[in-house]
Amino acid sequence: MSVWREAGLVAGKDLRIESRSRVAVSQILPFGLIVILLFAFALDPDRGFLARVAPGLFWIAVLLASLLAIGRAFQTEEQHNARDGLRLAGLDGAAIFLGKAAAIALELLVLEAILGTGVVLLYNVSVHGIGVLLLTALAATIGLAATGTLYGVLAAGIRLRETLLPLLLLPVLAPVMLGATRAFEDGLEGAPGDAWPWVALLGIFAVLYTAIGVLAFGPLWEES
Amino acid sequence: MSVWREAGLVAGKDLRIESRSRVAVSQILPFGLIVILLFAFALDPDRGFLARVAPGLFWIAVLLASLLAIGRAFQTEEQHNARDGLRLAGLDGAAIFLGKAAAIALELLVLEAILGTGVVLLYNVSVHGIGVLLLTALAATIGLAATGTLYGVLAAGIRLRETLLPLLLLPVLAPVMLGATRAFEDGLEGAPGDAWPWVALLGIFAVLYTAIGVLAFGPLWEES
Amino acid sequence: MPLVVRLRSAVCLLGRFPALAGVDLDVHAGEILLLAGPNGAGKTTLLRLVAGLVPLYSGEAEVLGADLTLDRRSARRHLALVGHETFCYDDLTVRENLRFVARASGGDGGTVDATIDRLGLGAVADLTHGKLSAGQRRRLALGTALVRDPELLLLDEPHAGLDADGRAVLHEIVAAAPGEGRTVLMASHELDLARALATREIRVDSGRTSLPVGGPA
Amino acid sequence: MPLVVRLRSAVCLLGRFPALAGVDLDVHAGEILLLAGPNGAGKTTLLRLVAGLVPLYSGEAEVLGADLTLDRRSARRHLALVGHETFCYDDLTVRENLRFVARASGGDGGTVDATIDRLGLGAVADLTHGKLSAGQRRRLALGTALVRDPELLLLDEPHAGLDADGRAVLHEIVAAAPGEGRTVLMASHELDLARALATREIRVDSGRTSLPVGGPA
Amino acid sequence: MRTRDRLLDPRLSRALGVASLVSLVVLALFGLWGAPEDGTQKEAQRLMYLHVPAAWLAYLAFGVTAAASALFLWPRTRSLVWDRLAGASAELGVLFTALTLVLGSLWGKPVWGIWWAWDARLVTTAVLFFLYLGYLALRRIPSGDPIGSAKRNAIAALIAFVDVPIVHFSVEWWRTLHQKATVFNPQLDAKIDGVMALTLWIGVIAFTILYLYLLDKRYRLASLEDEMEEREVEAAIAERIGAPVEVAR
Ligand code: HEM
Ligand SMILES: Nc1ncnc2c1ncn2[C@@H]1O[C@H](COP(=O)(O)OP(=O)(O)OP(=O)(O)O)[C@@H](O)[C@H]1O
Ligand SMILES: Nc1ncnc2c1ncn2[C@@H]1O[C@H](COP(=O)(O)OP(=O)(O)OP(=O)(O)O)[C@@H](O)[C@H]1O
Ligand SMILES: [Mg+2]
Ligand SMILES: [Mg+2]
Repeated sequence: MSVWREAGLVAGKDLRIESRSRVAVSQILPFGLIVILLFAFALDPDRGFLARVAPGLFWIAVLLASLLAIGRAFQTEEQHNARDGLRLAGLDGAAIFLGKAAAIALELLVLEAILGTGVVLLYNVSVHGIGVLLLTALAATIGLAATGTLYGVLAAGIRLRETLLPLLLLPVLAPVMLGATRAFEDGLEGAPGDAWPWVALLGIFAVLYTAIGVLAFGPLWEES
Repeated sequence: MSVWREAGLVAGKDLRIESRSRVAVSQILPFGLIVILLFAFALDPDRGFLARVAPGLFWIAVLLASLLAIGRAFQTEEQHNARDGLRLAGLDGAAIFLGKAAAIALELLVLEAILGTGVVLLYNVSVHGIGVLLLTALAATIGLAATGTLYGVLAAGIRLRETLLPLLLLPVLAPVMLGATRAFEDGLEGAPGDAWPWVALLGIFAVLYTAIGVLAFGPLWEES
Repeated sequence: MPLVVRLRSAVCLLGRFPALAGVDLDVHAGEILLLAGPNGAGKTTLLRLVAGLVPLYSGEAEVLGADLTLDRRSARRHLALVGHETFCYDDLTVRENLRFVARASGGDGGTVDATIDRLGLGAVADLTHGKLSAGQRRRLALGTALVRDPELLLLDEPHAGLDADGRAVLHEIVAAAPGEGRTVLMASHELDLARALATREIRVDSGRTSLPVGGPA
Repeated sequence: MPLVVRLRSAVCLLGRFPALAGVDLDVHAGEILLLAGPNGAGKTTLLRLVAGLVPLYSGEAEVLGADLTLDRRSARRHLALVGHETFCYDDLTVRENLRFVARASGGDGGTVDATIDRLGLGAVADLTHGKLSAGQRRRLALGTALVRDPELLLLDEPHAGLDADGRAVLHEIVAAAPGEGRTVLMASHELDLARALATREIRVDSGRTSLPVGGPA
Repeated sequence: MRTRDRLLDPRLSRALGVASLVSLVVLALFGLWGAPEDGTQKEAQRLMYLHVPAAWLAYLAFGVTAAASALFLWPRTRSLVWDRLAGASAELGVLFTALTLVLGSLWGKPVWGIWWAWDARLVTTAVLFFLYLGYLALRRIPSGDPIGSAKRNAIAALIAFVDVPIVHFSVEWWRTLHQKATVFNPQLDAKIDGVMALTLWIGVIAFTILYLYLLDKRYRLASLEDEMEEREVEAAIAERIGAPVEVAR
C-alpha cells in the first residue's frame, strides 16, 4: 500500500472524528476569537496601536489555537490506547505523519481565514498585498502543522502531554510566528518586496520540518 | 465533619497530586514565561510600548496559564472516573468547591509571583505602589480560582473539557482581567488613588463568585 | 424487613437511548441479589442509577429510604459502588487513595491498613495507582468500597480481572456481608461463582428486569 | 514445526520495575498456549512484549521470525492483540473502527460485515464506541483483532466482561484458530474455560515463567 | 550494554583541570589589566571577554550534542556513549547559554541602559535556552528502553539545533540593537584591536578547556549513574525472582 493511500486513510479518520466531535469548529475557533477580543481589551484601543500590532496578535492567536488543535489530534490517539492499535496496524511512520499533519493544516487554514476576518473587522486593519498574505499563511501553516505533529508524537504517551506539549512547541514555533508576523506587516504596509525574504524563510522552515517529520516520525512513533 | 475539614481534605489531595506530578511547576510555569517572551517578540520592542502594556500582557499570560491549571485540576478528577468516586463519598459541595479553588489559588499566586518578576525584568517595568499591586493580585486570583473551579465543574464530565473550558471561561474572566490590568496600570503609574475602585471591583467579583460557588457548586457537581 | 432499593417503572436515558426501559425492582435488607443478563442489557446502568450517578428519567426510585429524584446525596453516603472503573487518582498510592476515600466518607482512615491486608495489596501499597496491573486495580476498587463500610454494596462484574486468590477474597467479603449488616447487589457474567453467593437472581434484558430465576423470592 | 515466539532471559522494565525478570518461552505454530498466574505476575507485560509494544531491556526476543530488538514493525503486521483496552476511537462507530483497522492493516475492509455478524454486534454497528457497554467493547476489541486475519493472536483476559453468548463466540474463534493457521497466546483468570481450549498451559509468576502445568509439552 | 565509562584518561582530565584554572587566571589578568579600555564603553566593555566566549562555547556544546546524536542515529556507530555525551554536552550548553544571557544583561544595563531588549539576538538566545531546557526535560522521562529513549532524545536534539544558526545569523537577518558579528562575520575578516583580540582568544581557549574538563566530569557522572541504575535493576530482578524458579520452555 502506498504511503499516500495510508496518509489519506489517517487524514480521513482524523477529519471524520473532527466532523463528529466538532471540537475545532465549536471550541477551538471560538477560543481564537475570544483571544483576539481579549487582546483588544488588554491593549486599550484608545491608544490606537491595535491596527499596527494586528499581525503579531493574529499570529499569537493562531499559535495558541493551534496548540489546542495539536493537543486534540493526539488526545484522540490516547483514549483507549488507540495509539497502540495504530502501531500494531503497521502503518508507515511517514504516512501517519503526513496524514495527521495534513488534517491539522486543513483545520488551521479554515481557522486562520475566520480569525483573519475577525482581526480585520475588530482591529480596523486595511488589507493590502493579499497574495503575500495568502502565501505567508500557507507556508506558516504547513510549518506549524509539521512541527506540531512531530512534537506531538515526542510528547505522546507521556501522561502529561496536555501540559508538556505547549512547553516543547513554543520555542520551536517562535521563529515561524516571527517570520509570519513580519511578512504580514510588510504585506499590509504595501511593501511586499520586504516580505518575500520572510516568506522564503517560512517556506524553508516548512520544507525542513516536513522532511524531518517524514524521516523521524517513524522511529519516534515506534519508540514512544 | 465540618466544611472546613472537608475542604482541607480536598485541597490537600490536589496539592499532593501536584507535588507528585509537578505539572504546575515544571510545565505550566515555563509555559507562562514563554508566553511572556512571545508577546514581547510579537509586539516589536523598538516601538517602545512594551512597558506601557506590560500589565495587560501580564494578566493575559496569567489567564492563559490559569486555564491550563484549571484544566489540570479537573483532568485529575476524570481519569478513571474519580469524579464519580468523589460524588459517592458524599462530600459537601461547598467543601469540594472551596478545597479545589484554594489549591488552584495557591498555585496561581506562586505563578504570578514568578511571572511578575519575569515581566518586570524583561519588559523593563519600574515598580511602584507595591501594596496596590499585591492586593489586586490577591483579589484577582481569588476571582480567577473561584470562577475557574465553578466553570471547571460545568465542563466536567463532558468528554471534550480540555477544549471547551477555555471557551466557557474566557468571557467571564474578561472583566477580572480588565480590572486587574487597569489597577496595575494605575498602581504602576503611581496613582494608587485611581486603582482602588478597580481593586474594589475585583474584591466584589471574588466575593460574588466565591459565594455563587459555595451555593451552586453542590447542585452542579451532583448533576454533572 | 425494610426495602433497601425500590424501583417502579424506572426509565434511564443514556443520550436518547432508554438503557433502562421501565424497571421494577425490590431489594430487601440482607439480600445478595445477582443481576444476570446479556451484554448491553442495562446492568451497569441499573447499578449506576441505584448509586445516584445517572438521573432517573421517569418512574420512581428509592434507595436506603431516600427518594432519588429529591435527594441523591443522603443515599450515596451509605452505599458503595465497585464499577468498571476504579474511581482512583493515578498519582496517589494505593494507601493514599484508600485513606482519602475513608476520610472523605467521614471515617478516620483507621481501617485502611486492615483493608490493604485483607485484599492482599501489601506489596503494592506504596505504588501509585497508575502503575498497578489490571487485577491490582480491581482489588483496590473493592478496597475503596470496603473502607466506606457501606450498608448497600453495589458490585459491577467484581470477578473480572481477579485471580483465584482475589476471587476467594471477594467470595469471603460478599458471603460475610449479610452478617455485617450489608445488602449486596451484584452484576456478573461469572454465573457459577456468582450463583454460589447469591440469595436471589434476577435477569436483566433489553433494559427490563424479567422473571426472577432460582433462589428465594 | 517453526517457532512463532522465542524468548530467552527476556527482561522488561516498567519504569524501573522488572515486570518481566528473565522469561524463557517457546511458542510453536498452531498452539493454543494459556498463560496463567496471579495478579501482577507479568502476563499483560509478556503479551505486550510479544506484540512489540513494550521494549526489551535485555535478553532475546523473536516473534514470527523477526528480532524485536531490530525490527518490531514486521512482526507486528502479522499479529493482533486484544488487550485490557480496546484501541478504538470513541467518536467512530463500531463499523468505522473495524473498517479503519482492516484498511490500515492493508486489507480492503471486505470482512468487516462478516465480523460484525460473527460477534453479534449487528444491533450496535452504527453506534459510536463511546456509547458501548463494557461487554460490547470487548466484542469490538476481538473484532479489530479478527479483521486483521493475524498469524498470531494475543488475547489478554478475553473472557472478562463477555456474557454467555460472547464466551461461546470466543470459544469458537479460539478453537478454530489452529485450523485457520493461527497460533494463540492467551492470558486468563477463567481457568476452567481457558483450559478447555488450551493445548498447553504455562504458569507466569513474579515476572518468570515456570514449569508447564498439564497439556502436552 | 557495556559502554565506555570515562571520556578521557584520568591523568589527562586532571591536567585539564589544572590547565583550565591557570588559563582562567591568565584571562582575568589580561581581561582586567592587559587589554586596553574601550573608548566609548569604558570598563563595561571588559565583560566581552566572558560574554562572547560563553556564547561560542554554548554553540560548541550544542554542536557536540547534535553531532553525538547524529552518530547515535547512524546504525553503524550506534552506542549509548553518544547518548550520554549528548546529554552531558547539552547540560553544559544550557549552562553557557545562561551565562551568556546573564552576562549580556549585566553588560546591557550600563551600555544600553536596560537589562533586556526585544532584540532578535537576545530573544533567539532566550529561545535557545528554553529549547534545550525542554530537551533536558524530555531526557529525564524514565523509560524501560535505553536504546529507544536515546533515539527519541537524539531526534529531539537534532531538531533543537536548528535554532543555533538562527541565533548566529539573527543579527544579519533583523535590524538589531545587538552588535553585528565582528569576529565571525560573513567576510571572515575580524575587525578588532590586537590585544583585545588576543584577550578574547585567551577567553575562548580558557572556556574551551573548562568545557572539556566539565564534559569529562559530567560524562563520568552520567556513566556512574547509569551503572548504579543498572545495578539497581539487577538487584530488582534478583529480588523479583526471589528463590530460583524452575524454568520452562
Ligand atoms: C542579554 C543580552 C545579550 C545576549 C543574550 C547576547 C547574546 C550573544 C550571543 C549569542 C553571541 C554570539 C554571537 C555569535 O557569534 O553568533 C553574542 C556575541 C557578542 N555580543 Fe552579545 N548578547 C547580549 C548582550 C550584549 C551586549 C549588551 C553587548 C555589548 C554592547 C554585546 C556584545 C557582543 C559582542 C561584541 C559579541 C561578539 C560579536 C561577534 O564577533 O560575533 N552583547 N552575544
Ligand atoms: N447514546 C446512546 N445511544 C444508544 N444506545 C446507547 C447510548 N449509550 C448507551 N447505549 C446503550 O445502552 C446500553 C447500556 O448498557 P449497560 O452498559 O448498562 O449494559 P450492561 O448490562 O452493563 O452490559 P455489559 O454486560 O456489556 O457491561 C448498551 O446497550 C449501549 O449500547
Ligand atoms: N513503575 C512501576 N514500579 C513498580 N512496579 C510496577 C511499575 N509498573 C508496573 N509495576 C508492576 O508490574 C507488574 C505488571 O504486571 P502485569 O500488568 O503484566 O500483570 P498481569 O499478570 O497482567 O496482572 P493482572 O492479572 O492483574 O492483569 C505489576 O505487579 C505492577 O504492580
Ligand atoms: Mg456493564
Ligand atoms: Mg493483566
